[in-house]
Amino acid sequence: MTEQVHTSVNEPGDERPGADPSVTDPDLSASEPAVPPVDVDTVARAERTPERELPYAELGMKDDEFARVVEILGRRPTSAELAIYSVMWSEHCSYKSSRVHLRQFADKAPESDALLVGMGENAGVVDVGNGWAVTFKIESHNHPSYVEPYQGAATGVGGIVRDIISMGARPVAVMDSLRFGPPEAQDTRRVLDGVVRGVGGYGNCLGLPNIGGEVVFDPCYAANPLVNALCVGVLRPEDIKRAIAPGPGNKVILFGAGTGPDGIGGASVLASATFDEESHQKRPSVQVGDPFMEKVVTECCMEIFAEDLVVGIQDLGAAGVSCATTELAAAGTGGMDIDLTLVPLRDATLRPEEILMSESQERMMAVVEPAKVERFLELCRKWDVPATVIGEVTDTGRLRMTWHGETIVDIPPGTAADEGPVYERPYEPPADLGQLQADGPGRLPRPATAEDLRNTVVWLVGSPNLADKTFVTSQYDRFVLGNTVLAMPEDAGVIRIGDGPQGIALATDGNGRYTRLDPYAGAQLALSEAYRNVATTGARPLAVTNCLNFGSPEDPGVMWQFARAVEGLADACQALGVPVTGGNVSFYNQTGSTPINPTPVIGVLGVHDDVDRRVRMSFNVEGTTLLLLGE
Amino acid sequence: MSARVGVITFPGSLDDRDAARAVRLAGAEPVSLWHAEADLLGVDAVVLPGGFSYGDYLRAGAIARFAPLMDKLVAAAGDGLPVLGICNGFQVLCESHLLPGALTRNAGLHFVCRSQRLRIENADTAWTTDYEQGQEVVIPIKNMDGCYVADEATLEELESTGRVVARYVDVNPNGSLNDIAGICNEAGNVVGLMPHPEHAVEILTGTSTEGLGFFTSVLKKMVLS
Amino acid sequence: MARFIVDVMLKPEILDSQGQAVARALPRLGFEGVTGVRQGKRFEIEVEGPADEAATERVRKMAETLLANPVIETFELRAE
Amino acid sequence: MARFIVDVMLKPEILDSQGQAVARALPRLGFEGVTGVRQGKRFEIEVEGPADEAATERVRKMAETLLANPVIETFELRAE
Ligand SMILES: Nc1ncnc2c1ncn2[C@@H]1O[C@H](COP(=O)(O)OP(=O)(O)O)[C@@H](O)[C@H]1O
Repeated sequence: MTEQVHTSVNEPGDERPGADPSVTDPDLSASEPAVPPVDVDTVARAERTPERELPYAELGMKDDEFARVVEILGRRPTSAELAIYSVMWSEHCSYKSSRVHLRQFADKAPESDALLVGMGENAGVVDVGNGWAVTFKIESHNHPSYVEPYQGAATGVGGIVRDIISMGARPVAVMDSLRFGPPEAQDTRRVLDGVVRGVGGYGNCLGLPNIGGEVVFDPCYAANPLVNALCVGVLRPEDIKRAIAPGPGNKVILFGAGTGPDGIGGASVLASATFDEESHQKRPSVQVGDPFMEKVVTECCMEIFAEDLVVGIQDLGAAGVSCATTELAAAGTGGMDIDLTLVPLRDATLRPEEILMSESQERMMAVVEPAKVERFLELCRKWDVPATVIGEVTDTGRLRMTWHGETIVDIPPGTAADEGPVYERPYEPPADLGQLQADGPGRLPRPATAEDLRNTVVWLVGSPNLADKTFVTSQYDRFVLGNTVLAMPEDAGVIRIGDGPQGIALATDGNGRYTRLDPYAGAQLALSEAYRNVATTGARPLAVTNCLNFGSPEDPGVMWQFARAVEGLADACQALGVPVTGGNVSFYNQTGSTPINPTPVIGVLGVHDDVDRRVRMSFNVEGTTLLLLGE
Repeated sequence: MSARVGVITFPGSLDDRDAARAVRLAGAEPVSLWHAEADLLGVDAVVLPGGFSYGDYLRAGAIARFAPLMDKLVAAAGDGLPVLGICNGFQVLCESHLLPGALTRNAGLHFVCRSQRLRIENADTAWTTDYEQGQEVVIPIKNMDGCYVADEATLEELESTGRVVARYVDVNPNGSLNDIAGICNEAGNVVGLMPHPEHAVEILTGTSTEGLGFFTSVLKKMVLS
Repeated sequence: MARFIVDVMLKPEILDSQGQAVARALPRLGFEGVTGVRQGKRFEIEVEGPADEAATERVRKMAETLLANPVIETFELRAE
Repeated sequence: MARFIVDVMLKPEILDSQGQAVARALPRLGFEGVTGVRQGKRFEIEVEGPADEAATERVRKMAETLLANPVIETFELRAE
């Protein structure tokens, strides 16, 4: 789902903080001979061994955050609990640096009759009339796409599509907004080729038309490309699903792909800290996608929704089982019992901490009434989708997890899901801002002659950012599903909904250079460009999603850019009367201490009452009058 | 009673609903067929739609061809049932040896999605009678493994017996031998086509409506027989 | 448990666009003197029971019917 | 002329979706008892000159930089 800023702890080989050979649980291996003697950190042991040190710092947790966990639990956490808190309180799950600013989107949200689900859920939902609703969201997968471009981009698409499914919608289109380093750089070739093949490989195989996006080249993205993927889905307003686990006795079902050691670079520090075992010291931090599995999971979900078989559903994203269980439980009756031993594994040697942190793709978690479980599993069998009941909802107010009968997690789920730390990070304008702003276009030489002018035009037309994007768009299927009314080379994508005549238009835009010069105005410009692109197809703009790509929030200059951009966007949304329905924040986009240009990418959704009346970009009627609107 | 045209859904089929829409727009009743049910439900013709059945893992079409329904289809095709395989459907037909040759990775090694000009080379098959011999049409193509290959003897036979149904014009998007976009079996009832006629059936969503002819052709054939 | 390797290669007369792309890329990366590259697939198959005649026969059948497409490919099978 | 084989396989911890799809399909095709399938790539490389140390080194370099993606794959190289 979202990206993981991997704390690099790939080689913890020689130092194992906290390894305590004196502590063993001899009874476990005896009672379960089929299982290799597993040295598990249980709740009971945590109570017995308060002094045991845990590698929380390696997992990216600060001293005071760890102290809060101890305070919440009244004891030290088990290593499994630490896995949960560290990932749930990480920047990208808890939004701890951005939260205080993002509130403006809600505080300044304009009145909207169309808004059915606002910010905070997997994706926002808007009513588009005629009994149809639409859900859409954009998300980043930047860092993984630099490490392994094909898989990073592919799993970025896969993650956002699952977000849309988990709202109860059928995904109907995707878009991708991409930023790369200079085209002539050797590494750009690797990254661009892999990313585009990955976006296409996954989206094409899922059967979702790609109806637009961007490709921008700038040196600031050379070692930090941006891969932002958008998905839009369609549903009936009454069929909206939520990530909640209500009703004690309801079953918790994990379905989709098996759980493997994907993206658990961070978790291996726990495994190796707690258990002295070599095989756990090197885990891949790349996630690998299986679009075919996602396709059958999608179709399976559609049939499950059609028969109304779930009371709650959540996709498994960056924080995997940790995130799904804590969020479902926190938003439901409040309690859940999970037997982690029942999680189907692709690698039988996985530790419980690793299972909790695994980012394996194409997995979903559903909450199902007992009477409907059999039918649910039957539909999964029809689509060859593995599905397993791994626990049930309780009214204990605790999330409890067991491993071979031992309790290894016992926490109030809300403390992990909703009560993460909130930072008011200091911010101030970057030191070089004044200088940058002073360096206006007035100082540039003007073309003096016709020849100069011609050269300038030719240079512009030939520049990578304006050049033809067919190399990219020809690798994406824009026809599948048969509802694509406008796609490349148009400025906005338009698709028909249901059997028509209504439809929706979507555009994404962003300009890091403007935003670097003036984050407030830059964010507004991105919004108004997307807004215009949607409006010029003849659509009525209705709602906004955004992906905020920035450097490190610990850098006051970056934090200032972020704060100003959010303020600008929130003010502009208010002025234009379109609410922000969701989005994603991606921090730590930087090379060394040099951040990327602040790059908010804004997506705007509009409605067409009759797609037959869409307006194309081309002049296709002879003798029409040309008018220039605006200043 | 209108003609009933089956559209098979395999796990990973993508254009099945589009094929059904095209069948409907052509005036027939689409009947969805599930790969795992060995029953053709008495349909008058069958479309194997595009997509990535089983993710195109191993080889495009390689796993789908073992579906229980495929045994039935192979038998029925032998008895003259009109069958159209589009893209992945074409790949499945080759893998199940209903059509000769094979479809391999595009010569450019990239997925290719474009509006493609074709020439109808054989307007006598079950699926092409509504076209003129030599007529050029523009319909979308979108595939990863669309490069048609066969040994020389097979190519020679296809060419000399008029079994090349459609050929790419202007650009060969995937390196297919002899610019082949589609072929048929000896009897002309089984046609495999790389481009997607079902995406050229409505002005609103396609670049033309020139794909509709494939679906109307088969209806005529059924009315006549 | 027995372990088999099945190597599947395109027949020599079939255009190997992937192998050719690799061959073309090599000089650009500074690798000269490569006269040919062919790309195929390799399968590692694990089956229950011993690696006897019967198991080999079963894997051969698998290779013939599923792993390789005899129209364009050949395969080689060996126990490991 | 020297001939080398480079076998490229996904690292064991990386999801092999193709191999898994094949493994899942086999029982349906009547092949029971298969406990694992992994699918990788096989390259046949022909280079000028003898199959000596230097040639091997060059092919190894090729495998590292082009044929295999070290982030998710491992390779094995041998002369033939
Ligand atoms: N990454 C991408 N994914 C999908 N479509 C894209 C992508 N990049 C560009 N496009 C599409 O290609 C067309 C041309 O893009 P671009 O040259 O950026 O147009 P403009 O400068 O008018 O925004 C547009 O229709 C755009 O949506």
